Amino acid sequence: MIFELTPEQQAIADSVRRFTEREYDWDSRMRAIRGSEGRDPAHWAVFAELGWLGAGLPEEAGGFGGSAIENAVIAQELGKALVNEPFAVHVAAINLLASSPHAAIAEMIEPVMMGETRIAAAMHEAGARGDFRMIATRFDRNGDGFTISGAKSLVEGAASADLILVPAMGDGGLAVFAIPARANGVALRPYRLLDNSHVCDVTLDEVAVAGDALVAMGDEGELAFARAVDEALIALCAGALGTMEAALWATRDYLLTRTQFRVPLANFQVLQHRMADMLIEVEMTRSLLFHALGAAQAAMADGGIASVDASARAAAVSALKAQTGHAGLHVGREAIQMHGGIGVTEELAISHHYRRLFVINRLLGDEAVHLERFAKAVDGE
Amino acid sequence: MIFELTPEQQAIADSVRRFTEREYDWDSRMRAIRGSEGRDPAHWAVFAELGWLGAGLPEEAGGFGGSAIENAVIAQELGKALVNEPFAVHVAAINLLASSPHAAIAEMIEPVMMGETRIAAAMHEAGARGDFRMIATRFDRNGDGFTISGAKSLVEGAASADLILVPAMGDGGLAVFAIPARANGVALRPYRLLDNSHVCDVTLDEVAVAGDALVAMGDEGELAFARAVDEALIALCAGALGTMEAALWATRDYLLTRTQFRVPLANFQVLQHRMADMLIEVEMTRSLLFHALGAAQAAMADGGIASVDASARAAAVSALKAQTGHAGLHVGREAIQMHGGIGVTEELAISHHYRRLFVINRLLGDEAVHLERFAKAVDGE
Amino acid sequence: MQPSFSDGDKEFRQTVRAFIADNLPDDLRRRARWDYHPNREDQARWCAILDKQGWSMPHWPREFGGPGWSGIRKYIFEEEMRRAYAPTVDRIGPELVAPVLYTFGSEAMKARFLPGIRSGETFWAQGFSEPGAGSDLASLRTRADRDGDEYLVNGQKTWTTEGHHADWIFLLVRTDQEVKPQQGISALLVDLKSPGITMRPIRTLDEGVTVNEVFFEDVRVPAENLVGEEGAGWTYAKFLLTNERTNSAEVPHTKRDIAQLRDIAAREVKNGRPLMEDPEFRRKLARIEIDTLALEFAVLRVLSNEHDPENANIASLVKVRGSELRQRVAELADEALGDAGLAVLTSKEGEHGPIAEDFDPPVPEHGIGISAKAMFRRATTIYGGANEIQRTLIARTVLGL
Amino acid sequence: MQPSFSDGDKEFRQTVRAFIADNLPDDLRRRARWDYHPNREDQARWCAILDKQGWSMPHWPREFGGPGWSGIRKYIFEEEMRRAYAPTVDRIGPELVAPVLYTFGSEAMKARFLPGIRSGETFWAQGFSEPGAGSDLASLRTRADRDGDEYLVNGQKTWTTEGHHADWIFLLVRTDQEVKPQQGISALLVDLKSPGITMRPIRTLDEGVTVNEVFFEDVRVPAENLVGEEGAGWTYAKFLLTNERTNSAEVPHTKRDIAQLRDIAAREVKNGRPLMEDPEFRRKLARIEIDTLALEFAVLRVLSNEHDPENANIASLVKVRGSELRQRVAELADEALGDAGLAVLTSKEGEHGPIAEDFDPPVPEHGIGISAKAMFRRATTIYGGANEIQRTLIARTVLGL
Repeated sequence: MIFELTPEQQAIADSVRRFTEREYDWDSRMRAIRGSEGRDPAHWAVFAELGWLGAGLPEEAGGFGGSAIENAVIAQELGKALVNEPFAVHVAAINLLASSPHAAIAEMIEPVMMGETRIAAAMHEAGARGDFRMIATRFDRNGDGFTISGAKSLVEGAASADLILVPAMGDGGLAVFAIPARANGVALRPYRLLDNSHVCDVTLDEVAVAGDALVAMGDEGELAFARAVDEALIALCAGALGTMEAALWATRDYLLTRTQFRVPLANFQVLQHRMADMLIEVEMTRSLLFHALGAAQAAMADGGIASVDASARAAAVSALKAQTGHAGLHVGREAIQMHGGIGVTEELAISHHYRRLFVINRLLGDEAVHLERFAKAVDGE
Repeated sequence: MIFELTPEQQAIADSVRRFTEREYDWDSRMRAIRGSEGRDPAHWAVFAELGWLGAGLPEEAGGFGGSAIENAVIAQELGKALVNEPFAVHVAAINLLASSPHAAIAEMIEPVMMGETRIAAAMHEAGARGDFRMIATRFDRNGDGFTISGAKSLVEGAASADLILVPAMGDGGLAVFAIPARANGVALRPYRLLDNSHVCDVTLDEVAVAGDALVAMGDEGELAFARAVDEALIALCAGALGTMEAALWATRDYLLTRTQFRVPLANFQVLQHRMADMLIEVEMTRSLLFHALGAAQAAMADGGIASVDASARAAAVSALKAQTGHAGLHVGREAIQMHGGIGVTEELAISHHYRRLFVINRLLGDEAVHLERFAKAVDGE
Repeated sequence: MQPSFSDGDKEFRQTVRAFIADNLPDDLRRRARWDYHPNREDQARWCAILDKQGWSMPHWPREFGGPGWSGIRKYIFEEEMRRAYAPTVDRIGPELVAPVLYTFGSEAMKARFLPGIRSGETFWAQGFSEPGAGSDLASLRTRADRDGDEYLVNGQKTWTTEGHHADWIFLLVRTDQEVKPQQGISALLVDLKSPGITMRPIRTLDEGVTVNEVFFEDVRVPAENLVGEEGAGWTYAKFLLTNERTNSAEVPHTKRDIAQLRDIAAREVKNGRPLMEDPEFRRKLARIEIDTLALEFAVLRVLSNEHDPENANIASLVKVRGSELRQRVAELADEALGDAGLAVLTSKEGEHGPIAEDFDPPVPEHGIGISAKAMFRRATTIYGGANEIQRTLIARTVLGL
Repeated sequence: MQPSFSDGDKEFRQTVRAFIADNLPDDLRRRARWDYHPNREDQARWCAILDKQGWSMPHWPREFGGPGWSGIRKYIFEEEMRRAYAPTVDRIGPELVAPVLYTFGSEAMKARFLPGIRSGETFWAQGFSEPGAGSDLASLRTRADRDGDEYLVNGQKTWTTEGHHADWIFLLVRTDQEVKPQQGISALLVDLKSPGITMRPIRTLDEGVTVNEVFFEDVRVPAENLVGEEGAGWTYAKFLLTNERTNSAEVPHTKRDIAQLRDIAAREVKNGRPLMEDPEFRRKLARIEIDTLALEFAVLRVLSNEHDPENANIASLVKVRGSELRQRVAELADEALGDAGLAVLTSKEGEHGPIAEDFDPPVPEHGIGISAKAMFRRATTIYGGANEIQRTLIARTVLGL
């Protein structure tokens, strides 16, 4: 077992950290999140230019030869600096494209990796309360093409996307479609989340697409969707781990500098023990990230086809997400509490850490959803 | 609202405390629990003599004019000293007798109060995992009498009882019978629980009883059983409250006297805060005991007939039991942990406090059972 | 022992309930429904209505215009107010400043300031905390130097609740630099319209504003605005903070939040059925309701015998439990909302205030205000003496550790 | 990064599994199934079988007869042992005393004592704690005074694990009363058959015996039994305790307990269905399994690179989490048993030991030993350095507080 990064992986981590240090300091961040969509478009161009958008994709799929590990490395560093870009959604999207058996879809990978085509993935169904397995959106065949109707929620990046990837159920089982964001029948309702990410509710009212909009269907659709969900969850959780680490060490530094009744807060035993508990939660999350990365590697080695590996990956990823949700709330709350009043202000990063972790707990299934998915996967249901 | 004891109630508390201080010190207790059945028969005679066995019964029912409050006062003091006598079971039994519309049953109250007749109540059904609402034991009419078959578990005091009160289902709904412990078809399997109480599994194999063994049936049976359960639960929880208080203050005293690294344990902030949390749990339990006593008074004022009051009592008592189970485990565990090694020995009371609280959590329904019963009662289901 | 409401108390509750039903204006009730911080106009209007009835200041002694209710009846009154979604009456003036004034202030001071508080016309802020001195008041540095008939005030306060709405501020200042830190502190009443005062709102994590920084630069305050004696400010502050702790642990507010949570759970759907029927949700709700019942009876124990020192001990416990409970209720309500619980809901950018009539929020009507509340409740375990301070206090005073 | 077992490790696991299947006697497996503290005879028999294979001392260096496995393979070996219900090999001698002997002991000492440990013939106890000095070793008072070629030992030790089964004790004593407390401590090897030693078993809350008090009254110990140098006992003790902490956090044992818990849940019935299908139970089980996975991977991170000081930091975390997890598993197993989980199960009054063939317990076969385990696990967060001590250590060494 090797838990160290390879030199190549370390180089990616370093390049992300250089970006966050030089171009995403706190003031730049606040400027970016107060802009429209909460982002500066120049940042995504940097992501593309530095190769991060294809770093987690195998070469045979058109990527730069990486895997979930590279995505996790990037996401974790982005999470430390609270970078407000839909990287986990990108991971979902590019994995859906890469799972497609159709050439027309595979051709989209390169422009997406280059940042030329913007793509969103509608992984949440309206009314499903984060349980991505409940898909009520329907498709019908319509000559050579399809008609799709339904409602998706929390679609990050939809407002600036060229294409939205949409899972839907119909004759033939689960299918995923690449739908132009400005197609007739697509309505976007934008709003902002507590962590300042910008999302849309996406309503699809008999949206007609051609046959080549089909990404995958049936067993292929199931596998593609499962892979995209799991890979996105890993990136999401790696980002949360980065955010937890940032909150933990910022709190540590605060305790060392701040005094009360003329004693440094760091000397209070109660705070020491609670910091130890926060650290334990962080390290347990990191351990489950490693475990999930191993499972994702094993599943990918089989091309994601062997259902036993996909099931093991589902168990490992749900273990990670359940822990991340739980740990994130704990660490976020404690970081605020130990900061006292200053912790609840908009001005300090601490409340932003908490809000990000609060949102992540609910994205793509909360602790309860993943405890149940874990139990099912473990018992082979 | 008055939360203070009346002078009469205070006198009862004082008399129990005198007993526990003079006749139930730690060495006497250890002698008693190592005897057969874990008890010294002389103690029950004291209970009868001092009037405790009828203290919680209204005068019109043949008691000394009290209510659940008097039983709670007695149970709490007994709990502080870990008195190993089936007082809560007695409360269930005497309430069942007092709820009976039949003269033959009412006549038993006096000898029971006098300690002359020993009576057990089989409130747990084998296999029901503490959920007293699940009654699989059956009765059939048999001429003027009845035949009863089934299996009860955790029947405290059964081995020395003259009569066992047995709830059973049959034509006519829920009924309760007073069955001679040595009747044909009654088989007792005695064993000891973690808290040193002695119980029996009671198997009833077509046990035939005469018609006058019927305590109550149908709506009367339901009301009698509900009243007995709730009154017994109040006594059980009041006892647990006493035990928690004993564990809390013993731990406080230990922290004040014991030093580590030349500093009294009491100075460690972490232990101070954890002690504060234990105290909060104790006080919340006490508050819910008051609340349940108010509800029991209201229900009794209606003779236990108004179902709205019985339902309010069920909600209040289940709130109390859920909190008691939860708080008891918390306080018991923390008391052991703060004592360190000595806390896990058989020699010190601390581990006995924990074991008693561990057992009480599971008697007559654990936290999960009572959360659900509370929710149902609140929503009027 | 009679651990339930007396018949008299039950009748009192009906009287209060009927009065609110007859007198609470509909527009006030509607705005309070969303539970943002009530605006000053609503608070003032309702306070004036209550004042006519003699009920605006339940905690005041009869001689200053209080109704003379028992602790239990004050609790019932507060519960009925919350239950009916009446706007809260401002707290700083009525519950914190006024008791100091009528206990330690001069007759002139009482006559000048108490009527405005009672009628809801004058709003107060408190100026205690300073940057770098959160719960540690003895180290405060804002100074007031005597200059003839005036004090010259210089310094900075922070965490000044509702300062941006207030007319006056109750200010702790250092009037003597020579003596021991605690002895050099005095209490001044300062008109917030005085030249030299700058109020800077602090945006909190719910994107709203309730607290402020206040800067004092050569602010002139008439010497007659000194409360009681110079150097006794520490005593008055401790008296004031004691009043802050012996409140109701916000149980009436929590009970109302639970009613709102139940309403959400009845409307939201999970797996095709009302969320209210989901066993795990019901278990969480039951646990919260039970903890609230326990807290309520702990509060009632204190209130039934307000002057028993043993009960005062319980008061320090209920602050800890009450503040944590408020967070749990708000979070479960947010969870109950599902995806909509993640949305930020602001009427205008960066501040939630009165919501415009034509505002079309991305969350259902029953979810308005919930996510902001879930965020803002993180502060309940911090303000009014952080729970860490409370636990240490419990260990010392109740447990003798 | 390659965060999963290598192919070589997977093959190793199969080899170990096959060996155990072929060599573990049935009667040993059956007794270990109940998970009471294994008896010495069973431990010795199994240790001898392993010794023939060269596997009895996985943690020892190759030169003293260890197999030379990597940290990961030692973990796999332990996991397979637990999985197969093999009796544990005694720990005190092999894992605590022996490393001190082969690191600091003389050649004669190694030759004399190591073979008996390796083969399972000699059992050891450790004499560290004293009444009044739990985790605070520097204050120990048991003294050894030099008297010619001997030391004269007087004093008292407590919490001596398995002392009633042991032949020898590794004893920390004070040999110099003059110097600083930590410098006056030495380590002696003492034959427990020596005159003047009294062993008093301490009954624990599970009604079993694993720990003892040991009294020393003028016990004569040959001077050659001094380990290393006089006055260096504090160093050896710290070395020994470090070894105690860098173990596997008992993950293999916990995983076996979870398998047992799953077996119980499959057999027990709730509301007419297997308990395993109860949603709340499954949620609790899932949470425990996830926490165990996390802990396992934290342990594997340490073991994959045993000499990285950053990993040593993680070791202090896994002790805390591992000990708490063991309690949770044991309690959930007891809860799963229902009423039977409350029964005390003793073969003879007051001590559980080997269970008689004709014993008819009041609990089902799959529940034997469960309630005793649920009780005894309360000790896991206390022994080996209480979790309070561990958390302070984490705060200092890892967090720099």
